[in-house]
Amino acid sequence: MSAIDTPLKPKDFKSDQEVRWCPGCGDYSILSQMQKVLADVGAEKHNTVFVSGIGCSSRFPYYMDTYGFHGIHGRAASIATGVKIANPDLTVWVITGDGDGLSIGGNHFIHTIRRNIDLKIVLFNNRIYGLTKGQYSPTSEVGKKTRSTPFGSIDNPIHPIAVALGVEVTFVARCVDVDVKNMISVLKRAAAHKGTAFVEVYQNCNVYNHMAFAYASDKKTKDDHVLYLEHGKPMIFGKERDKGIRLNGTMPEVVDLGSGISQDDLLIHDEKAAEPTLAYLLSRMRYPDFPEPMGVFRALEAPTYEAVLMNQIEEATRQKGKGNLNELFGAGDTWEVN
Amino acid sequence: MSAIDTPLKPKDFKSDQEVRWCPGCGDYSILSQMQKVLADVGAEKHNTVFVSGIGCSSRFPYYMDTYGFHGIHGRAASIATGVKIANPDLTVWVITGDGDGLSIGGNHFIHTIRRNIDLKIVLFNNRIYGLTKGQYSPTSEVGKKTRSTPFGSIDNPIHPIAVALGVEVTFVARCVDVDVKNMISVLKRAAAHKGTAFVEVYQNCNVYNHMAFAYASDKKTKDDHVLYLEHGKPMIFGKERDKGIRLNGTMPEVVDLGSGISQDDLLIHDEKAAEPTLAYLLSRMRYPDFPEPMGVFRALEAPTYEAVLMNQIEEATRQKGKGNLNELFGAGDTWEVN
Amino acid sequence: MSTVTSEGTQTHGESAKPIEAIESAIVRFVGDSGDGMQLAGTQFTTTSAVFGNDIATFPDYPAEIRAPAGTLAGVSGFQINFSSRDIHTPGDKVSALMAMNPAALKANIADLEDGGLLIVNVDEFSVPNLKRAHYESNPLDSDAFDRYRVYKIPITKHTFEAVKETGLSTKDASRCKNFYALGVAFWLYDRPLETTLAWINQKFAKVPAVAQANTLALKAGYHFGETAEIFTVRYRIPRAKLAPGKYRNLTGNQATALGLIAAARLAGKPLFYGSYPITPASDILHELSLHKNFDVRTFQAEDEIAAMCSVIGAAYAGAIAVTGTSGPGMALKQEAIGLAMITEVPCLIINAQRGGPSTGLPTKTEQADLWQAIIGRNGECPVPVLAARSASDCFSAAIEAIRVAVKYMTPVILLSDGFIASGSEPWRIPDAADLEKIEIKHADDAETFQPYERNAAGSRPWAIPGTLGLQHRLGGLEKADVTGDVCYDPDNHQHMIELRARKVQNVANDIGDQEVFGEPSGDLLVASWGGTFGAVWSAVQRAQAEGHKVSHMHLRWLLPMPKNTGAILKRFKKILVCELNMGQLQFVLGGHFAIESEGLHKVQGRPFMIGEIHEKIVQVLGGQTP
Amino acid sequence: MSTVTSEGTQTHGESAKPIEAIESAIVRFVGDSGDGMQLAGTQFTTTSAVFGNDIATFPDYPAEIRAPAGTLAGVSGFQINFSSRDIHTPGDKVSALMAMNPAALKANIADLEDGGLLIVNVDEFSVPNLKRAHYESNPLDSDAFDRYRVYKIPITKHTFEAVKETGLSTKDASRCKNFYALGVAFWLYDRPLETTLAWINQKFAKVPAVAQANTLALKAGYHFGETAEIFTVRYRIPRAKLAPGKYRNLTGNQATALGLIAAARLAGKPLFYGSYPITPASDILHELSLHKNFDVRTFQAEDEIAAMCSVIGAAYAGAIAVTGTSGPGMALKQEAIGLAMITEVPCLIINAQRGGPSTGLPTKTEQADLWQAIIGRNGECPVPVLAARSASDCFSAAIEAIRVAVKYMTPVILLSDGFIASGSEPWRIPDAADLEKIEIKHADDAETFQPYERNAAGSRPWAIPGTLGLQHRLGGLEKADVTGDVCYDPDNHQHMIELRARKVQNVANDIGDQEVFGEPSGDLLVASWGGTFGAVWSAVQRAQAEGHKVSHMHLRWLLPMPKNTGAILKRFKKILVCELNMGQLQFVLGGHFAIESEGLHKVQGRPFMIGEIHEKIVQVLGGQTP
Ligand SMILES: Cc1ncc(C[n+]2csc(CCOP(=O)(O)OP(=O)(O)O)c2C)c(N)n1
Ligand SMILES: Cc1ncc(C[n+]2csc(CCOP(=O)(O)OP(=O)(O)O)c2C)c(N)n1
Ligand code: SF4
Ligand code: SF4
Ligand SMILES: [Mg+2]
Ligand SMILES: [Mg+2]
Repeated sequence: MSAIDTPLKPKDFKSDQEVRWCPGCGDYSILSQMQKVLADVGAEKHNTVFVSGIGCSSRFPYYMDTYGFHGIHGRAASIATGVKIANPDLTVWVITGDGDGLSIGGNHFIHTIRRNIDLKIVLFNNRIYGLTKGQYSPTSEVGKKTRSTPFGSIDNPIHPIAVALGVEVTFVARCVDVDVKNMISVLKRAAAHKGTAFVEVYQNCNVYNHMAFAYASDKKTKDDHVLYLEHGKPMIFGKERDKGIRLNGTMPEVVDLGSGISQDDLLIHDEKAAEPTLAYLLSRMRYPDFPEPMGVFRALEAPTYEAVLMNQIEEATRQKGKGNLNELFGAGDTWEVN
Repeated sequence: MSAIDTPLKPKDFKSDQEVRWCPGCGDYSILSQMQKVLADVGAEKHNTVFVSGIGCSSRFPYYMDTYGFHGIHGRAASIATGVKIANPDLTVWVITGDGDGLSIGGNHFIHTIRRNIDLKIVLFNNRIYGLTKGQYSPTSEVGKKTRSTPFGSIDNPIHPIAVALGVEVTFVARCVDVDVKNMISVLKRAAAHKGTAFVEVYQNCNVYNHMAFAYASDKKTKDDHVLYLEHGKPMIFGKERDKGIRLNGTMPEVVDLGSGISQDDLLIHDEKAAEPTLAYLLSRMRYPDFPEPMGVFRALEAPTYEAVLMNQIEEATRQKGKGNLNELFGAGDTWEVN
Repeated sequence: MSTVTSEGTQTHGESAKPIEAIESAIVRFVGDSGDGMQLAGTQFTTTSAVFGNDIATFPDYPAEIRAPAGTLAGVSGFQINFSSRDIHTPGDKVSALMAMNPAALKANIADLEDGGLLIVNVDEFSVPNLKRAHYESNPLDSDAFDRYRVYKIPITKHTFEAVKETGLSTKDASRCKNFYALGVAFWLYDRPLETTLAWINQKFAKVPAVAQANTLALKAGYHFGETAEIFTVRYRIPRAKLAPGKYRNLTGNQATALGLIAAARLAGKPLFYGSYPITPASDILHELSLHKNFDVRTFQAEDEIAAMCSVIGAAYAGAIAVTGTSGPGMALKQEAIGLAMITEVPCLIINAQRGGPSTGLPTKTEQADLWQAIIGRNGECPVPVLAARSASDCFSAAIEAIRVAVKYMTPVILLSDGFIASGSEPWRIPDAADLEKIEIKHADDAETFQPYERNAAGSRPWAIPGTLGLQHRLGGLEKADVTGDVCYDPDNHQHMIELRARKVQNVANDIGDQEVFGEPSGDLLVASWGGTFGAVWSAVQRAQAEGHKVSHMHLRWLLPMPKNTGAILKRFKKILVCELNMGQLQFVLGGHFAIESEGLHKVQGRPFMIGEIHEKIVQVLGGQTP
Repeated sequence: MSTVTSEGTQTHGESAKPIEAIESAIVRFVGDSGDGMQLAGTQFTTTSAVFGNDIATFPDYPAEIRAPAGTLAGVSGFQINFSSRDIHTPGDKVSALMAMNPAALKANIADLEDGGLLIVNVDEFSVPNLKRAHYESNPLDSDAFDRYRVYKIPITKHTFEAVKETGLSTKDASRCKNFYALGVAFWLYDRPLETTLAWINQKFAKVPAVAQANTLALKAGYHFGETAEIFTVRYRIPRAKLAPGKYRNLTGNQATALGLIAAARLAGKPLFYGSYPITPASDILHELSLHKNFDVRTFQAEDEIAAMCSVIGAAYAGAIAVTGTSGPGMALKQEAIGLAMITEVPCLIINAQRGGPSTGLPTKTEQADLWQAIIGRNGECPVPVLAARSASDCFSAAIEAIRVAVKYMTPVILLSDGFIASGSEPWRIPDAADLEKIEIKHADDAETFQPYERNAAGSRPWAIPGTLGLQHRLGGLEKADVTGDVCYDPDNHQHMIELRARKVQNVANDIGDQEVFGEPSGDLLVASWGGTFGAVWSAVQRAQAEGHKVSHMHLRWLLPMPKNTGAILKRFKKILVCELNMGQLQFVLGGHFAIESEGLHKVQGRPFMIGEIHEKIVQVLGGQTP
């Protein structure tokens, strides 16, 4: 219990609860990587809180030996906001799904992000409602046949990263459940970010939407469909690293390297760009027309909500002194009755 | 009553209800322009519906002699969605405020837009909660002192057009309450659009946030702070039309025309660009660093939600025949009892 | 519960084993979530229904999609009560339990009647599986089950052997175990295989190997019963004497969906269904979205608030507008239901109740949203509320609800619950021509139109956008009588609140008198509502048969209640209110009629058993059988 | 209501006019929203309070920020009851009405007592203004007001003349009319000008011309009373015999805010207030956000759901966590309140009720959210509910609510209403040292900690993140007793529902016995709750004085009710429940105690008048005064 001196191992972050996802669910990998990352970054169990909504993904907190709160559908970010404001010293992670975070919880998602409160939001995007047994979600592609859309879905999907950029998120990244190395690096970066960090994880629901992200996870093909972002580096991809992304006006295009086109012609990734336009453009690169960017799209330092709030409190206390109840009660027009 | 043959005048769209906004409120101008636009585009009173939420702005439907629904706070877009699906022949306008549409109603805002259902959403942005007497709103600037933020607001504002682009809106435009000419042209374009049309109107709340948009409305200064967008035209602005916008990588910059820089160097506006990145970049151009774009940012044709839905119904009816209740009841495994 | 009839035993067909004719039996299939128990149960149900029994079923599955194999959390079950008599519940104690693994055994054994059949798949009683089920040692080796008739069958092994010739992978072969178990059950209760065989062939037409494997497994199970030396007897449940007609097995959610489609057709209107998925209501959405050729327009909204608001818009624009949800979603809809109520637009809100509070027990049944439905909104906001009493009753309840909504221009709340929403029962298929039209007359006269003028029923006109000259504005602010203009006048507010309340009370003119099952007065009136009908009715029948002066009042309408409800209550010495909550109807009866009553309150995520109600009746009556 | 005392008339100070000493008077300032009536009223209030009267006020303003000038929709009013006796309401009939335009006159004249003073600004009785007020002709020219003492003063003209020397624009000069009217009122009731003069100088320190103009207008009004020949008498209301101490005038919302800050301090905790603006609750947010130096952390959320959820998070993390709203916002919070209830985190939800249903009458008062508070959630979800009875009582109610929340680890709902939330009354300022500490002991022993272990009160430990070794998980699914692990066991569910219900009932151990004002038994018990206390109490006093055997029971706690409540009810022959709704408490009393009662139901967006309650009491008692 007083293990703060000896470094914690991934297994120290495992709770005593039975993990209850379907065998083969992508959630297992995310759980393992999270436990590893927390150990690696030296997180303290008692100062870490996982907050979630409702959905298969939202069972996550039960499996972590940290503080945890399994909320109601769509509201994880709001609960987490209260936790963080009440105690800014805590490290607060939000675990949500594409339905939880983007359908019913879409409003809290955008408002939490715009406030830049220091929460790490990890969205398990399986493009389906898992827990309610397979209805389409806001990230499901047009034409998808599900239990609620037997003739194919007719809603245009939402792209979580584009939405986050619509409210100018300060940290945004993406990874794939089975791509362990990339996920670990992304989660570590999110852990280190001060402000709202948003991570989209492509997650396989092998029961209701199996292989939805095969293009990005299948070892054989993924190199041609995924672009790993590296700050300051040109955007190169492909198994042979022979393809790249070039800017044409405000439009990206895929080019083959060689025969007149060199690395110097390619877009250079700049995760620190003050303007989020580049990140927005990257969020619009989608399979099959483009390789889908993985890694950190944007990482910008900016004041956090809770820091500015605590500043105001300190400042007010400095100016007026620590509140005195009798002064508060007796302020304004008063009169004496004898 | 049977006035469908004689063209309607703006005053025909005035209802018999007393208009109850504060004298001097920017809402009056929007009301007049709307009445004018409806007359100009030949709208039919009985086929037009105005739906709103709650707020000063949301009183709008009462003043229009069309069908109208004054809803509850934040939910106008959802009510309107039901109207449109139930009867796609109606022309449905949504009137909302920055609090109504972006704070409590933010989720419906983004989901309505992504569905591209044919609603015209007009958001009266006065950067304040008017009806509840002056709390800051999601569009209020950082540091704003209001009744709920006596020490200055600490939330980063939301930019409605950027949010709309985060969900890839098909039509988005902006205008200013007192700039009658531009407003009329923008509203007419919105009226003509098939799909979700989103119009942000800068609106003066002269009681709680007077002159919030003075830079963009004051005749003396506005030419330097406003950029009128014209499809296919270079982006020129300034009283003397001597300034322009040039692209530097993915970043816009203000340049002075002449001395080596000509119109050809400037960004050309393309409201029909399939990729919304240009529009996003324009949404990021903000006072005082940039002139703020007015007019149509983006106008793209795409299938509407209700059209695809009705197609599915027609297709199903074609394939299976118009539903027969007895067949429906008797489908599946049945057995006889005698 | 299953009793031997006077026919005694006899042999049947080519079977060499004696067949005992019994009146009814209750079979429960239990296994892991992945074991296909729901499917086995459904097949047994269909076969029994087609055979001609009366049936009632109760599926019971975990909140997790698939909890880890072999754990208690992952146990899934399906219970069928099939009978040659009228039955109204899936039954109390189980006659035969088919347990596919130790966890399933552990979670269900308490419900097996003494002397009942316990059939276990011994192959799964490995040490790790026993551990997963928190068994210290193998219970089959102990004397723990001596009071049952235990049959240990190596179902896994037999299944593998049976399907070997198909060349299926181990994983796929293993999936056929449920058909083997079903085959055993079919043999045991002398059921024909045809219905299931036909189903298999149709379902797996595209994967012949799977079709073949399931067929082989089913037959292997059946033949095992016949040839193995372990069963000494089998049972037959003769056909029931049901009302003649064509029947079909239907869950409450399916019945609701069909009722809605019928209601829209009877009204000559498109059906708009705006909803957000939630257990156990989602199946209404699923079912409706299949029937687009009935001009059904389903809208999966981003949340329940949007769903409810879209319903208001659709109702305003003239559709038959409906939403469905469960408790937490209902909470979210309440503000908008208030808007529907004050604007007086006709619509229907369905709440398939589940275990609460909060997320509670999402896949279990409960009746604890009654208060929420009748008085859970801000302001004076009465809304008619009714509850369906069984799966098939959802069909007529849905039509009745729509009828009231459009006649009285009001939102109506229809309550069902997890038990009847997901449970199924035979439905006598009506002839569409026999269903009464729903008359709708939209306002159309611009000269005389007033949005809040009232007719004799207290209802206002339904004037829909698109009608020439009838432009008007609705909204959530208080409105002036007749004109509907926004109005802050104090007396007008009181007047309008009273008018709206009176309108809801007027619904009592349409719903007829409250029925009492049994004598109109007596020692005890047992009151119930909703999906507990069958259990309460059966228990009261039993008590009546024993000579108790007890009657049963089942409330279909909770707001308003039939006009004679108070009078009925006063004619009995005692009142017992049975409900799957802590006394919500009981409280409401006290509030309305100032009566004292006793309550039977069960909140265990499960329906009532007939036995426990009967016991309570006897206890309230002094513990003695006359 | 104002009665001449035995002292008779006398002269006072330098005034030449006779002064009549009276016990109390009720003055109402009415005008256009832009006329500054709220300000005039507040100043009159402060002056009277400082002078030493007991006071009660009632501001009444339109839902529009500023409806068009001169219209009925734009009328704004402020009423003050000031007295030399104890008073508890702003009064029924008005003694003096100051009407700034025809619309204001029209909307308020019905409330003026016969023989009352009617002072009108004749300058505003132009033809267009009369038309805006829907007057066909000038009522001042008719004999319609013969039963009042009418004083027509050209207030606009006089004001312009008075402030001419300041050189203010016409628009600004016109804004001083309210101070002129206030001056007249001050003269009429013999009030000193000092308090208001000091206020003007402080408020307008940066705009001396405005300060000067308002000063001139105020004095001009005062002098007009003295010198003009039209008033023949003036009045004096002597000091009241109030409990000695320092006083301050406070609205219910301010009192609530101070109570919350005090409670957090008494608990040694930061105060978290997450809220979304809504009338009439917003002022709590406004007040709290001023006091950041008390470690008050206000969070203006994007909606009420986010507000409530942030409160849950903050409570979990160890803050004193509170949200405030009104009816429609309360509806939105209900799902999350269920989560707070099942996770058992301590927090407070304040509902300042307003007129409903739906948006209803948003700026008016009502008590129609009682049902919503006590039983309006999904599932079995009881939450302690109490209601403040007056503006200043909000202070102690807020502290008491927090005390219960943290002791019992439960959300608590505190009801106020528009009337007491925005109305003000004198508050005897307590000494902070006299307030009892709120003891909080967080769990800290990792060896023994169990998240759902219960203490004698039935409460579980509050273990907050950041505590070493106490990692645990909360959530909305049903949880196992003691450990809090997710648990679908049927018996555990029943057990937990019972434990949670019992815990809420245990609050009755802390709230003491229910008080009865008057004899403990008798012919009639008048029951009330919330902000109607003053009116009901005064009416019962009056009836008692007349010799009626009537007592008053005012319920502060609505859930649970004090243990003796049922016993009290049974000691009276009749029960009359007075409430600003259609009988919600009445229904609840029936539900709990199976008693019959009569109800006085007012839903007019206005508080009760003493007279109407008194009348009802007499009527229920048979119509005769003993
Ligand atoms: C208020 C409310 N509405 C609906 C539900 C039902 N529900 C539970 S989880 C879920 C969606 C889950 O999808 P997602 O967030 O993508 O999570 P996944 O299961 O796919 O991980 C829904 C609709 C609920 N629990 N509460
Ligand atoms: C559920 C609910 N929450 C809060 C309110 C209170 N409310 C009414 S209007 C409003 C904000 C208005 O701001 P905005 O939408 O910007 O409109 P404006 O008045 O500025 O035009 C709020 C918070 C409400 N009516 N309903
Ligand atoms: S349903 Fe899908 S997302 Fe849920 S646990 Fe199973 S595989 Fe994972
Ligand atoms: S408060 Fe502001 S927005 Fe509202 S009507 Fe007045 S000026 Fe317009
Ligand atoms: Mg999902
Ligand atoms: Mg606004």
